[in-house]
Amino acid sequence: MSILIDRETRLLVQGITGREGSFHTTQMVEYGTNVVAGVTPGGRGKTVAGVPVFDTVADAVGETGANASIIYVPARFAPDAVYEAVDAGIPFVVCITEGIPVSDMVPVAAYVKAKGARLLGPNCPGLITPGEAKVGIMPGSIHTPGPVGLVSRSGTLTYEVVDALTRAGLGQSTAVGIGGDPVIGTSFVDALRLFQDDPKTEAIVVIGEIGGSDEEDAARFIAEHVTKPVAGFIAGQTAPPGKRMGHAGAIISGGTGTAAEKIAALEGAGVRVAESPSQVPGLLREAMAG
Amino acid sequence: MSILIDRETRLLVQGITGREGSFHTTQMVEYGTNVVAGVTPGGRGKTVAGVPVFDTVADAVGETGANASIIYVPARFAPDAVYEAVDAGIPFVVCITEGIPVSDMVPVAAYVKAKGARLLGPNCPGLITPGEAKVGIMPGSIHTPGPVGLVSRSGTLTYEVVDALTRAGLGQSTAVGIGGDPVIGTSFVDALRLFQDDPKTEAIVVIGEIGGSDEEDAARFIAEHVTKPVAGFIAGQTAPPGKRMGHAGAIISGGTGTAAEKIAALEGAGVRVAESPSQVPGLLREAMAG
Amino acid sequence: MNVHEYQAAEVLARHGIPVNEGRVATTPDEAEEAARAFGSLVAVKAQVHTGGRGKAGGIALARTPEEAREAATRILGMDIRGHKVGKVFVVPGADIAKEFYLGVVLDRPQRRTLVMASAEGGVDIEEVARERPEKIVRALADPLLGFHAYQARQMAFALGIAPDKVAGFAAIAQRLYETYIAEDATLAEINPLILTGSGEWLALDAKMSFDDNALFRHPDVEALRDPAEENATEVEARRSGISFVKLDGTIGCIVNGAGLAMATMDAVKLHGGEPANFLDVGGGASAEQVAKAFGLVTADPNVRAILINIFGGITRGDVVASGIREALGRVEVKVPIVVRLAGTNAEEGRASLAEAGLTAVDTMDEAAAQVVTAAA
Amino acid sequence: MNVHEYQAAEVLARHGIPVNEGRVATTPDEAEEAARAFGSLVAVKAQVHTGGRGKAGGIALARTPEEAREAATRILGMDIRGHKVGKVFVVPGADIAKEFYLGVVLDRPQRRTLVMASAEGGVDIEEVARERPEKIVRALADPLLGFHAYQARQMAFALGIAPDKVAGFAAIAQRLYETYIAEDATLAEINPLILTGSGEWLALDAKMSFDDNALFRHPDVEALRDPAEENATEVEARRSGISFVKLDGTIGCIVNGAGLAMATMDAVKLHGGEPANFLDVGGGASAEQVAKAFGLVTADPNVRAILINIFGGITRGDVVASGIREALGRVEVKVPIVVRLAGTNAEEGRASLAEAGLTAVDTMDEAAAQVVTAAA
Repeated sequence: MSILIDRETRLLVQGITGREGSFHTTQMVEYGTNVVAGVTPGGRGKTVAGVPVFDTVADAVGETGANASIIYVPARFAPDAVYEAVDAGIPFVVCITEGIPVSDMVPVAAYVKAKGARLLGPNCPGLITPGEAKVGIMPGSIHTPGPVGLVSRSGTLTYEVVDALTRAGLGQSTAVGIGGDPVIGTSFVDALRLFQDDPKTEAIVVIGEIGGSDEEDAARFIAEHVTKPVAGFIAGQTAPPGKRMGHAGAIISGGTGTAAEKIAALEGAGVRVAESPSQVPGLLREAMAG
Repeated sequence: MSILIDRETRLLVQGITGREGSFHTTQMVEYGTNVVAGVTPGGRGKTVAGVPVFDTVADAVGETGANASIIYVPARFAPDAVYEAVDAGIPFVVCITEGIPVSDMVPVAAYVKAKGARLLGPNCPGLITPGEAKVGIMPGSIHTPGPVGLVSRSGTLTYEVVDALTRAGLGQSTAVGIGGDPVIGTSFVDALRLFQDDPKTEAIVVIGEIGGSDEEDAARFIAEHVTKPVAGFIAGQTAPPGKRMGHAGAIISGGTGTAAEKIAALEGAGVRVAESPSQVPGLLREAMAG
Repeated sequence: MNVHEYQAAEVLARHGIPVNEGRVATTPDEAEEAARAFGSLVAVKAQVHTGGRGKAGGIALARTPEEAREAATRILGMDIRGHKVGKVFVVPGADIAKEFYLGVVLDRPQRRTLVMASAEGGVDIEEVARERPEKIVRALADPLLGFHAYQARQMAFALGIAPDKVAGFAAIAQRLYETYIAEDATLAEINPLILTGSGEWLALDAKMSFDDNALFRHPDVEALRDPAEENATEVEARRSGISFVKLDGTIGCIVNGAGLAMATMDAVKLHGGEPANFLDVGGGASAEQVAKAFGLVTADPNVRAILINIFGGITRGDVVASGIREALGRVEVKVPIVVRLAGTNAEEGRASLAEAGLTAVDTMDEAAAQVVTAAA
Repeated sequence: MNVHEYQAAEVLARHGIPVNEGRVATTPDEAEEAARAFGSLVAVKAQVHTGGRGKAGGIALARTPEEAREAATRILGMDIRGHKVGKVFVVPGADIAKEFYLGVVLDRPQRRTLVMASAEGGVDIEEVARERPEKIVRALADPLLGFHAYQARQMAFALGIAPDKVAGFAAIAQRLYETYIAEDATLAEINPLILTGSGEWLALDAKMSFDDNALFRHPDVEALRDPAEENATEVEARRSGISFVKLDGTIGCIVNGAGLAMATMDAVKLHGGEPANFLDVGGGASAEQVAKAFGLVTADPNVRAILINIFGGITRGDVVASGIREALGRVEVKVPIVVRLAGTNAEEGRASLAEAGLTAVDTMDEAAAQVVTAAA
C-alpha cells in the first residue's frame, strides 16, 4: 500500500512533447510507472517513450482511462492545463511547473477543491511510491519500498533525506513533494491525514521550510490526529527576514514563518526535529522504538 | 404543509427602508408573515412596520435567526444582496428585483447552487403559502389555503389564475412565481419536484410563457416523475418572433421557445393545457377526478 | 438591443478580432467611392436589423466601382422583411479557403454562456442545428471562471481544424467570448469566420445583440442604437417605462403585467380578433401610465377598439377605475373601449366605470369577446 | 518586487483611490521647490524599500520651504536599515480627523486573498496584530468572485465608521482589492487611510509589493524597479536564472535546490560558520550555471571559502563533477573550495574532483565542518 499513487495508477502527461515532459516521461516509464497517455495540442498520433499522444485531455481520458495527470507545461499555460485535467474528470493532478502567479493559483486551488479533485503542487517534484510508480522528477534510484511516509516542501532536500533513509535501511511507502509556492493544492495536513490512514505507513517524516504556517498547521494536526511516530527537519534557520529564499513561498514576512516557530510547534506536537538532514533516520528510529 | 415557506419561516427583508421594501414589508406583516428583520446599510436602530433594521445581513441573522430573505434592492445592487444573504447562511433567497443584467445573474445562480442554497427569481412576484406566510408582492387576499400547488413565470397572470382557482373552491398549498428572466434560480422542474414531494399538494398548475425551454423541461419531468394531476396555461400564442414581450426572458429566438411547442410538450406529458386562464380550474378538477 | 453588421464588426475589432474592414455608405456615390478605394471586388451589403438579407437580394458582389454604385442604388431603400435599407456596408472581397460558424449565446437551461462553432459556416446556423446538429460543436463556459483556452482548442480539434491553425481559432473564440461578457451581449456571432487562401483567420460577417438591462453600463453600445430601425412608438413607450410591441391587428391592448398582457392577446385571438399590440402598463396601472398607454395605442391608425385588462392586486380595482377615468379625461379616445377589471375591489371599480359610460366586465373571455365584436 | 511609497501611490491613484499627491525630490533644491509649490506644511519622507522610516528619522515635518530643504538635506543620503536614501517624497500636510489601516495580502492557509482593516491606523499593523488582534477586521475574498461590496460595507460597520462615510470606505476597500488583483500584487497597503476634518477619505501612505512570477504581464510595474534598491549581484543572478540572496557571513554557498540551499546554510551555521549567501544554482547544476555561481559568490570580498553542495539526482554525480571542473577552468577561484557530492554516481564524481585537487566529501555535515575550518 501507499498513498495517492501505486501500480494501478494510469498516468497522463500534459505537455509530453516538451523538453521537460519528454525527458521525464522516459524516466517515469523506465521506472515502471504506468504512463498511459500524453497530451500536446496538435500532437495526436505521435508517441513519446512508447506513450501515445493526444490533442486534448478529454480525448486522452476517453481513449486510455487515465486517472492521474502530471503537468510539465510552462507557467503561463499551466493553470489552463489544471482546469483541462480536472474538467476531464481526472481526480489527481500533479503540477511540476514553477513560476505560476499566485493570482492564477488562487482560483485554480478553489476550483480543484470544489470539484472534489486533488492537486499536488505546483512548483513541486511530484511523488513516488517506490517500486510501483514515480510521478515526478525525482531520481527514482535513491528510493526503496518501506514503511516511512515522507512529505516535504522542497526537492533536492527531500532527495537528501530519502537517500539518508534508504541508506539507513528505512524504505518509503510514498514520498510526496508538496511544493514551495505560497498557494499549493495539497498541504502537509492533507498528506499527513493520508499517511495516518495508510496501513503500510508506519512512521512519517515532515520536511518543512520557512514561510507561511503550513508546518504549524501540521503540528496541530499531528498533536490531535496522528498516532504514528513523526520526525522532521525545517530548513532556513539562518534565512534573513523579508527575502525570498528561492521558493516563492519561502519568505519570512511580518516576523512570521520563521524556522524557530515551526520547530517549536512541531516539537510541541511530539515531533523529533533534526538539526541536520542526516539526523532524520536516527531520530525516526528512536521515535519508532517509542 | 406547503413548500419552501410556512408559519415557521423567519423572514429577513433586504432593502427594507426603500419605497418598495417598506411598502411590501407592511403588507407581508399584515398578512401574518413572520418578518423578523430588515437590512439597509446604515439603517441600524430603525424599524419598519415594527421590524428591526440592521446594517448587514450577518448582523440580522445573528440577532434574529432569519432563515429566508426577500430582496427589494435596485438591480445594480441586487446581485451583491444575494451574495450577502447566501454568505450569511440564509438557505432561501427570494429576489423581486427586475432588470438585473444576465451576465450578473450567471455567476449568482452558479454560486447559490454551489453553496447549496436556493434562489427564487429574480424578476418574480415571490411566493405565498396561503394563511401562513406571504413572501412577495402578490395580493394576499385572493389566495386561500387548499390542495393546489401553483408555479408560474409571471405575476398578474398568476393572480388571475389563483383568483379563478379560489373562486372555484380550489385553494392553494403554495403559489410560486419563478420569474420572467432568462436566468433564474428556481426552475419549473425544481418547483414541481417540491410539489410532488409535498403531501399537502394534491394537484399542480403550471403557468408558462414563450421563451426558453423551461416548460419543455417541466413536461419531461412531469412525464417521468410527477404522479399528481397537472393542468396548465401558456401565454404568448400570438407573440411574434424576435420581440421581447415585457419579460426579459419572454422572447422567441431562433424559432424556439414558441407557445405551440410548449403546449405540445406539456400535453404530451399528460398535462391539461387551457386555452384561457379561466379554464384552468375546470381542467384541474377534471384531472383530479382522474 | 440590436446593432448593424458594421457596428458589430467595429466592436469585435476593438476586442482584437480580425474583421474585414469595410466602409458604410448611405448613397450610391459613397458606395462607388468605397469600392474605388478598395480597388478590388467588393460586396455591397444591406445594413438592416434582420436576417435573410442574402435571400432578399440585399447583398451583391461588384467587380467595379460602377457595379458597386448600381448595387447600392438597387439595395438602398429596399424593404427587407419590413426593414427599410438606409445604409450599405461595402467590404473588400475575401479569398475564402474555408468557412466556419462561431457564436456565443446564453444557454438558458444550463444558466451558462455557450460557445458554439461549426465547420458549416456561411449558412443559416439554425438550419444546421435542426438538420445536422452533429455538425455543431458546443462548449459551456464556466459561470465563475469563463471560457478556458483548452475549451477553445478542444472545439478547434473537434472541427477538424489543422493543428497549425488551432491557436488562431482558439484565440478568436476566446476573444469572442470575452467580447460577449465585456459588452453584456446576448448574442455575438461570426458567420462566416473564414480561413483565407493564405491561412489567415478573418471575421467576414458579424452580428451582435445586447442586454437591455445592462446598457446603463455601456454608453458606447447605447450610442450604436439606430432610431431608423426602431418603432417610434416602442421607443416612446420605453421612455415611459411601458413595454410595448407593435403588431398588425386592430385591437389595442392595455394590460398590467407581461404574462397577463400576452394572455390577453391570446384571448383576443381566441375570440376571432387580432391584437394590435402587446402593452404592459406596469404593476400599479396609475392614471398617468394609463393615459400614456392610451396615447401609444391610439397612435396606431389600425386600432378599431381597445381592451383594457387590469387585475387589481395590491392596487385596488376602485383606484384603478378612477385612474382610467382620469386618463380618459386627459386623452381623447375615439374608438370603443372595453374594460375588464378583476381582483381586489373590482366590483366597485366596474360600477364606477359603468357610471362613466364605459363597458366594464368581469372576465377576460367576456371582455375579449366584446372587444372583438366592437372592432368588427 | 518592492516599490517606493510614491510609486505605490501612483498605482493606487490609477485605480481611482484618492491619494495625497506629492512630489519626488532627489536634491534639497527640489524638496524646497516642492514645498514652495504646495505652499503649506509638508512632510518630507525618505523613499526606501524598508519599514521603520519614522523611527529612523527618515520622516520630517517642515513648516516652510527652507525647513523642507533642511529636512531633505538631512534625510537624503541617510542609511536606513542598510538602505541608502536617494529620494524623498514631499507631500502636503493633511488635516487628519481619524486614521485607519487598510491592507490586502494573501492568506496562505486559506489560499484566498485577505482584506484587513483597523481603526488603529498609522501605527505598525504587525504590532496591532500581535497585541490587540481584536482591533483588526478581516474579510476573505471569494477565490472566484472576488471581494463583494457587502464585505467592504461589513468591514466599515465593524470598524465603527459613521453611516454616511461607509460607502466611501467601502469603495476604497474594493478598489484596493481590485488594484491588488489587477496588478498581481503580493501586498497593497494604505496606512494610514485617513478621514480628513472635512470628511474626505485620503490615502496618506501607500505600500505595494508585486508577484515576481507575474511581472511578465505587467511591464509598467517592472518599470518601477529601482536598481539603487537592489543588490547588483542578486540582479545579475536573477538574469542567469539563479536564486541568490546576499548575507553577511564568510562562507559562500553553491547548492542545487532551494530547500537544500537553506539546509546547507543551516549546516554551516551549526558548525560554527556564517553563510555569505543563499544560492540555488537550479536543478541541473550545469557547468555553465556553476561557473556563473562561482562568479556571483566570489564577487563578495567577505567570502573566505566556498561550499558546493550538490545532490545528484536525475543529473548524475559524475556529470556534475565534470561540470564543476569545467567551471573552474573558466572562472578563477582564489579561496578554498569544499565540494559535497551525493546521490547517483556520487562516488565517481568525488573521485574525479579529488583528481582535480578538490576536497570532495560524502556528507553535508562533513562538508560544512571542513569549509568552516577552511574559512577560519
